[in-house]
Amino acid sequence: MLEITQLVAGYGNIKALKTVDISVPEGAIVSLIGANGAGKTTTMKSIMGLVQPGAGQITFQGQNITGLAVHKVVNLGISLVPEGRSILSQMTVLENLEMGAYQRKDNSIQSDLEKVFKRFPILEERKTQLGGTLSGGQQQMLAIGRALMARPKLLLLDEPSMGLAPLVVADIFKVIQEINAEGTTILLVEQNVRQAIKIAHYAYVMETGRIVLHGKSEDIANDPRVMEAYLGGRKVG
Amino acid sequence: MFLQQVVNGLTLGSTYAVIALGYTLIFGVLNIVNMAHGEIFMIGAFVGLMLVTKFNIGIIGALIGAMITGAALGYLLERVALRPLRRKEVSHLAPLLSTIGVSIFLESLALKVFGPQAQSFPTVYSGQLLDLGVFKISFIQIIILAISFGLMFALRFWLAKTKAGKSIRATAENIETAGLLGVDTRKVIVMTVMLASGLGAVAGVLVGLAFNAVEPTMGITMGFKGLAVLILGGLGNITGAMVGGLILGIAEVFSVAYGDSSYRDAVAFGLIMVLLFVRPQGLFGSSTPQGGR
Amino acid sequence: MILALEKVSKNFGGLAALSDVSFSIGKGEILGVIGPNGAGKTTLFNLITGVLSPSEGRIVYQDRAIVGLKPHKITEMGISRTFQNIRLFGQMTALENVMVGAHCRTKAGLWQGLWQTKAQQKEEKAIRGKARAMLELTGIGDEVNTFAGALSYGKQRRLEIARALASDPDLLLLDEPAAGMNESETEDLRLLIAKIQQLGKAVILIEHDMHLMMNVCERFVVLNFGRKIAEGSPVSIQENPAVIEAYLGKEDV
Amino acid sequence: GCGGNQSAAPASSAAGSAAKIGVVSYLTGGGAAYGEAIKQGLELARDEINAKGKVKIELLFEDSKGDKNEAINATNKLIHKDNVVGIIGPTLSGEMFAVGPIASQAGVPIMGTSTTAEGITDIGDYVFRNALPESLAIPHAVKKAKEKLGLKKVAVMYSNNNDWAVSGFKTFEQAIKDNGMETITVETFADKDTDFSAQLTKIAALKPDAIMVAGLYQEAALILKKAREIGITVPIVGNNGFNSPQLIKSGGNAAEGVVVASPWYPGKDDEKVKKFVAAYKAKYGKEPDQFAAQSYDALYIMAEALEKAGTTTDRKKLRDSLANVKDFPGVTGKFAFDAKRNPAMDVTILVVKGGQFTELK
Amino acid sequence: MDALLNPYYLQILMFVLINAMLGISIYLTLATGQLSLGNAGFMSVGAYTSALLTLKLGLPVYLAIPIGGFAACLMAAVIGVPATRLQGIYLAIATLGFGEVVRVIILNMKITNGALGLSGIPSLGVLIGKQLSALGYSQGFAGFSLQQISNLSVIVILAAILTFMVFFAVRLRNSRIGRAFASIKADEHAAEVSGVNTTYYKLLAFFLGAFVAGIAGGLAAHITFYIGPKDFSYHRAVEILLFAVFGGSNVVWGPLLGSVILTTLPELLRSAADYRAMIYGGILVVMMIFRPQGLISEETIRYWKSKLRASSAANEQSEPARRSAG
Ligand SMILES: Nc1ncnc2c1ncn2[C@@H]1O[C@H](COP(=O)(O)OP(=O)(O)OP(=O)(O)O)[C@@H](O)[C@H]1O
Ligand SMILES: Nc1ncnc2c1ncn2[C@@H]1O[C@H](COP(=O)(O)OP(=O)(O)OP(=O)(O)O)[C@@H](O)[C@H]1O
Ligand SMILES: CC(C)C[C@H](N)C(=O)O
Ligand SMILES: [Mg+2]
Ligand SMILES: [Mg+2]
Repeated sequence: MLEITQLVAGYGNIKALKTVDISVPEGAIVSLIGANGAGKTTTMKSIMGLVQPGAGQITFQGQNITGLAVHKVVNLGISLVPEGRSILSQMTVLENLEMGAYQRKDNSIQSDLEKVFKRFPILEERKTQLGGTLSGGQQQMLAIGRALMARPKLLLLDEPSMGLAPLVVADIFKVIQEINAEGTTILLVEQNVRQAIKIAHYAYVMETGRIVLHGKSEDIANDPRVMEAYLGGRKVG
Repeated sequence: MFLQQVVNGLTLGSTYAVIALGYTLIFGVLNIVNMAHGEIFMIGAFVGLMLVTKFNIGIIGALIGAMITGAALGYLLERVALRPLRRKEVSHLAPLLSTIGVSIFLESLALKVFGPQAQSFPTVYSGQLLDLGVFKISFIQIIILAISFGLMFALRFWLAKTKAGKSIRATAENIETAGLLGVDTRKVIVMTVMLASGLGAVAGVLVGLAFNAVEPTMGITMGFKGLAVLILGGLGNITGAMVGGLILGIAEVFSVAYGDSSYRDAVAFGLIMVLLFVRPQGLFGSSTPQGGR
Repeated sequence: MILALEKVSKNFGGLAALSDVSFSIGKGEILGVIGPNGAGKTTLFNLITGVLSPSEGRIVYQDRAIVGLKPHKITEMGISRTFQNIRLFGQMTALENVMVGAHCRTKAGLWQGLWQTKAQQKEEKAIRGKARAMLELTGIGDEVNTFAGALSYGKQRRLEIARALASDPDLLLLDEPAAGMNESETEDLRLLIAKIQQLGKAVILIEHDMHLMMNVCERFVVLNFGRKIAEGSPVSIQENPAVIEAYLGKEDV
Repeated sequence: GCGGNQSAAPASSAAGSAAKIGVVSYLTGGGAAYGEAIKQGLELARDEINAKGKVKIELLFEDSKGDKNEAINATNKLIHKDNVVGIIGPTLSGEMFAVGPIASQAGVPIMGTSTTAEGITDIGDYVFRNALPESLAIPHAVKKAKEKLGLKKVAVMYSNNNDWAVSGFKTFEQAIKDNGMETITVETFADKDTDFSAQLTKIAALKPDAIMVAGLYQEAALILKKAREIGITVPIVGNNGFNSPQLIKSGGNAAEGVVVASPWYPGKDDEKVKKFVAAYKAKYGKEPDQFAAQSYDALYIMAEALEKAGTTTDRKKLRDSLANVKDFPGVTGKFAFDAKRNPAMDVTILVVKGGQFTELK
Repeated sequence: MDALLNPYYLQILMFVLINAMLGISIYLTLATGQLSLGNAGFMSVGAYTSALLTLKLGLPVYLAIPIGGFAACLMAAVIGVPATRLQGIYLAIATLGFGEVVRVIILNMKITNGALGLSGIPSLGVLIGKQLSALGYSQGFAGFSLQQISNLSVIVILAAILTFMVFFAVRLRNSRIGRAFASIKADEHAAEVSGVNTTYYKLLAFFLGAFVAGIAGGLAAHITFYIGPKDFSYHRAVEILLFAVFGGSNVVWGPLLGSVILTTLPELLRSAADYRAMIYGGILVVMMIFRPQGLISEETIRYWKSKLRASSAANEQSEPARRSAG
């Protein structure tokens, strides 16, 4: 569904991505893991068109989307839950969610809204509160809920569990699996490597702008290098 | 006399308000103060005037013509002086400078094309005074009042309730996030600048009608007042622009009527300063809620 | 005892973000504050550091009531913090960020800065060295001259800690420092906190990573809906049904 | 590189070469109609003088935009870069207060053609003017208005951010007192204002017999219109700024009945005047106003002084020769500088009738 | 040499120097991220105070000008405390309004002579000339005329003062206080919590800016013989802003260069007559398109520095994966 080939990108003269190849098959959950500064976020931003690639190609459902304007990428059915949340702080919770469905024209928006509220009841409670005054975790829920409102074909999640209470974290991973089961393909960046690998079908490991390892998630989980570098030597499970 | 002065104040104030609305709209989306707004307003006034005097087009046609010209100028402004600055990591002062550049350019262009003289609309259009006993009001004053209030309500509704309005607010707050939600931010920005400039040009015609004077420096004078209103009401706030405009108008008129006319401008700005010192975010502005997160 | 909160409440309009919260922390102690999202943890930090003032209650730091003092004053007295939503000086280098943190421990004025007096130069050299040390300590020693804004998320978190440490606090408040870090990075963080403790500093730690918390904290305060629902040792917290119900969940941690 | 390689060496020796006269004038901006009239008057005079061939004159125009700093720069450039022998201008008294000292210090004669405020020539020995000082004009106008229109209590308005209007206001006040009238209110406005309704509403409520206004034509025209619009019908007496045809053009009907004092009256039955008016009309397609007439005269005065001094470059000689100008027959009447380098001139009181300045009789 | 001694160029040079000081004054407040447009107002306070002190009390110029600077500071104290609560554009326009209020007050005061302004202010050049004459140099020396010498001395004095101001600004920037300024500019809230007394430093910056503007005002009064309220209007305030942004507001050199260019530009364009302002406006726009950060920026300086460093360190850096954590 999504093919990234030989992608190079960066900020000014800083090369954040040197060569990145990732393939996300339709219907799968693909996890991308790596240390701080490895370039995970940059990869996500390049897909969305927020960072202009220096070389390489990104195709989505066979269409070349390299360097396409952000809103057009969204229009094709890709949504990103950005790192650090990016809540519209001057808009209410409800408006934030409505903005999520900005490009949709169908009439099941209302029922999707209810679904989000059911998943995150606190959001319904705080419907009219300004986004900026939510607690950190509440904002994270809002960001995820908002992305769901777009009903994307491909959902990019950049550290969705960050800042969430343990109970909610467990929920989030469940939610991810649920929406995946409903047909949404998922590319997941997570520092909660254990969980991320557990729910993923495939995993990619990134180091300083390069993919150094990839494969079925079970294989990755048992790779000694991964265990050493990301799991503090302990096994997934 | 009191009522008459109130009417004078409201008229003056509503002209301030229509200008401030344009500033506010652009500030609302781009977080910049468009220093060329006053000059677009002035060009609008001249275009309206030319259409009426040189081409004998009626006043409605003149308003439409001014609006189209204003919108076109807005488009150019966005392309030339605003968009190039959005690409890079740019200080928030840069658009201030580039729009000042545009304003200087437009002012001297108008000077060249239209000459320095104040010109006025044929008296037919300024119309008769309606004598309502306690005060007199001209038709054009009524129109300006009506248009500014109408605009305020329309814009408020539009921004708060419509999808386009929400996309503007989202863009205003965070371009990147708005883009991620599928908003074509570039289009939204162009449209807003065009809308604000079109409105500004219409305001120019109305003010030219109301005060009988259209001249190349009117943009600066009125623009300066518009800026004052912009912060008096609270940046980016539509209601604020309206109320702020009226307050400034009334304050100026009353300082003449019941005080000393030579202190008029000091009273107006003194008032704004005092008000800001009490409420640093303006009358209707909101203070940012993210203190310690 | 270094800090004590006495019946502290904070309301936002109709919403009670904190109600009647009391607890204290001793010198050199590491206290964990946990609770569901929106429980009021960050608000607590905002109250302690003077960013917000409580609607009711007293906050006492080293025998002085600090409610109403300005944040910089409180920092000067020895409390410093990091932010949940990172707030660095993006256009300054990592080193400069940390040097700003040391601001309240230095005193060169206009005059000395102008003539670069001996004392001023000595002081500059000292804080430069200290800032480097802080960067080393937090594991980003090789980013000295990188702009803070160009660092990755995880490194920005460490830089925040380094900046907070630069003011020589006796009490350090960390708001979700491990967010965005993987397990081995979190492990580094654990070591870092341990080192900080060895320096004799008390730490209040907010974090949702229970693995880290249980390993690091000697004592916990648990908040839910702005109220303190439990307080005690890691073991007692882990077994407390109210805490399990509200926060931890049934699964093992 | 500040240009000027070619003009570097001033050919001071070449006898019979044109005398360079600098002009600092308000050519762009809100009061440019004055500057334009001045420029036209000067150009007409220059062409005539050069055609006669006794002295040749080259005019170097610099725009001051009505701004003091611009005027300073322009003056310095004319004096030091262009090496002019004398300067005509600037347009506004405020500008003269700024550049007069510079010219004086550099020893360059400078002559205002429109600077009517008090104290202009006190600046220094090199400062001249053929502009009729307001202290002469206004009292005449006030006196005549009182006599003809039977005024008792009047309201006064002036632009308080304009030096010359403030000075004009003071003269008005004195003249009102001297003529035994009462000032019932003083209202101010500012240059560039467009809304005068507050002041005029206030004045209307006080029911004065007349309003006396000191200001430039741009604001004056708007005041007239607004006053008539809200039903003030009493006569309005203006000062020097009102003398531009632009006032009638923009004021339209509202300008009817305006009274003003002027050293210039185009309808005067005089050969010289008729010739000038005809020539001006032929060249520019409109009647000359006071400012055109005075600048026209000014250049002739300069030319005569240059001729008498027998130099095209010696500034000191030009100054001394200027100071001795007497009985010069100009279009604004017989002209002479008094001891303080102010003009002694006749004054005509004009009233606007049928869209024309006509003599108030 | 002749051209250098030409009073026309010298006069422009004087304006350049004065404007450069104004550029520094706005830079000083901008260093804390405060956009204050009150400098024209502070300048007028300095100018009027100094002019009046010399005119009415006969105070010597070298005393009157610093007193003018302090008067501007006093003014800054009056509005500074409330003004430091204002953010961004609010501050900009409120201070612009402050300048307007000062102007109107000057316009209405007796002692300032209202719109007529003050003329006959003792000029620095003339004073120096007199001093020299008194010393017996009334014919000048070394082949220069008296006027040339006094003009040159004025330039030297202005340049010396400006140099000191620049020196001050540079040193300030590299000091602890400069860092505090920068942190406030970056994130005021985080700075406060990091232990920086933001109110104090914002006020300090405000004061310094006002002082420099006041001094510049005093000097301006004593080189132009005349001051009037119009000199300190809205236009002046905006012009000062242009200096800073055009040259780049992040380093002292920016406003300095900006004021030099923008003061000489209109003179260079004098021959373009009617199109002068159009060209000027156009240049501003084009400039911002190509260098939105201004001519000189902190980033440029650091960029070149790091570039130099990088090229020397390039060899060591070539091994991949050096920075991976884990
Ligand atoms: N705005 C920026 N300007 C310059 N460099 C940047 C910028 N953002 C990121 N970088 C650099 O690009 C590299 C990759 O950063 P990125 O944010 O993609 O990492 P990441 O894998 O998401 O890390 P983390 O887990 O910490 O979020 C890092 O070296 C970082 O310093
Ligand atoms: N300025 C504000 N206005 C209104 N409500 C606020 C404001 N600040 C915080 N709140 C509310 O107060 C409650 C406590 O927020 P706080 O940020 O302290 O939570 P938290 O415990 O830090 O949560 P998290 O773990 O998600 O960061 C939340 O419900 C939040 O929405
Ligand atoms: C053009 C004139 C109206 C100028 C005016 N007389 C003055 O001295 O300022
Ligand atoms: Mg990341
Ligand atoms: Mg929190």
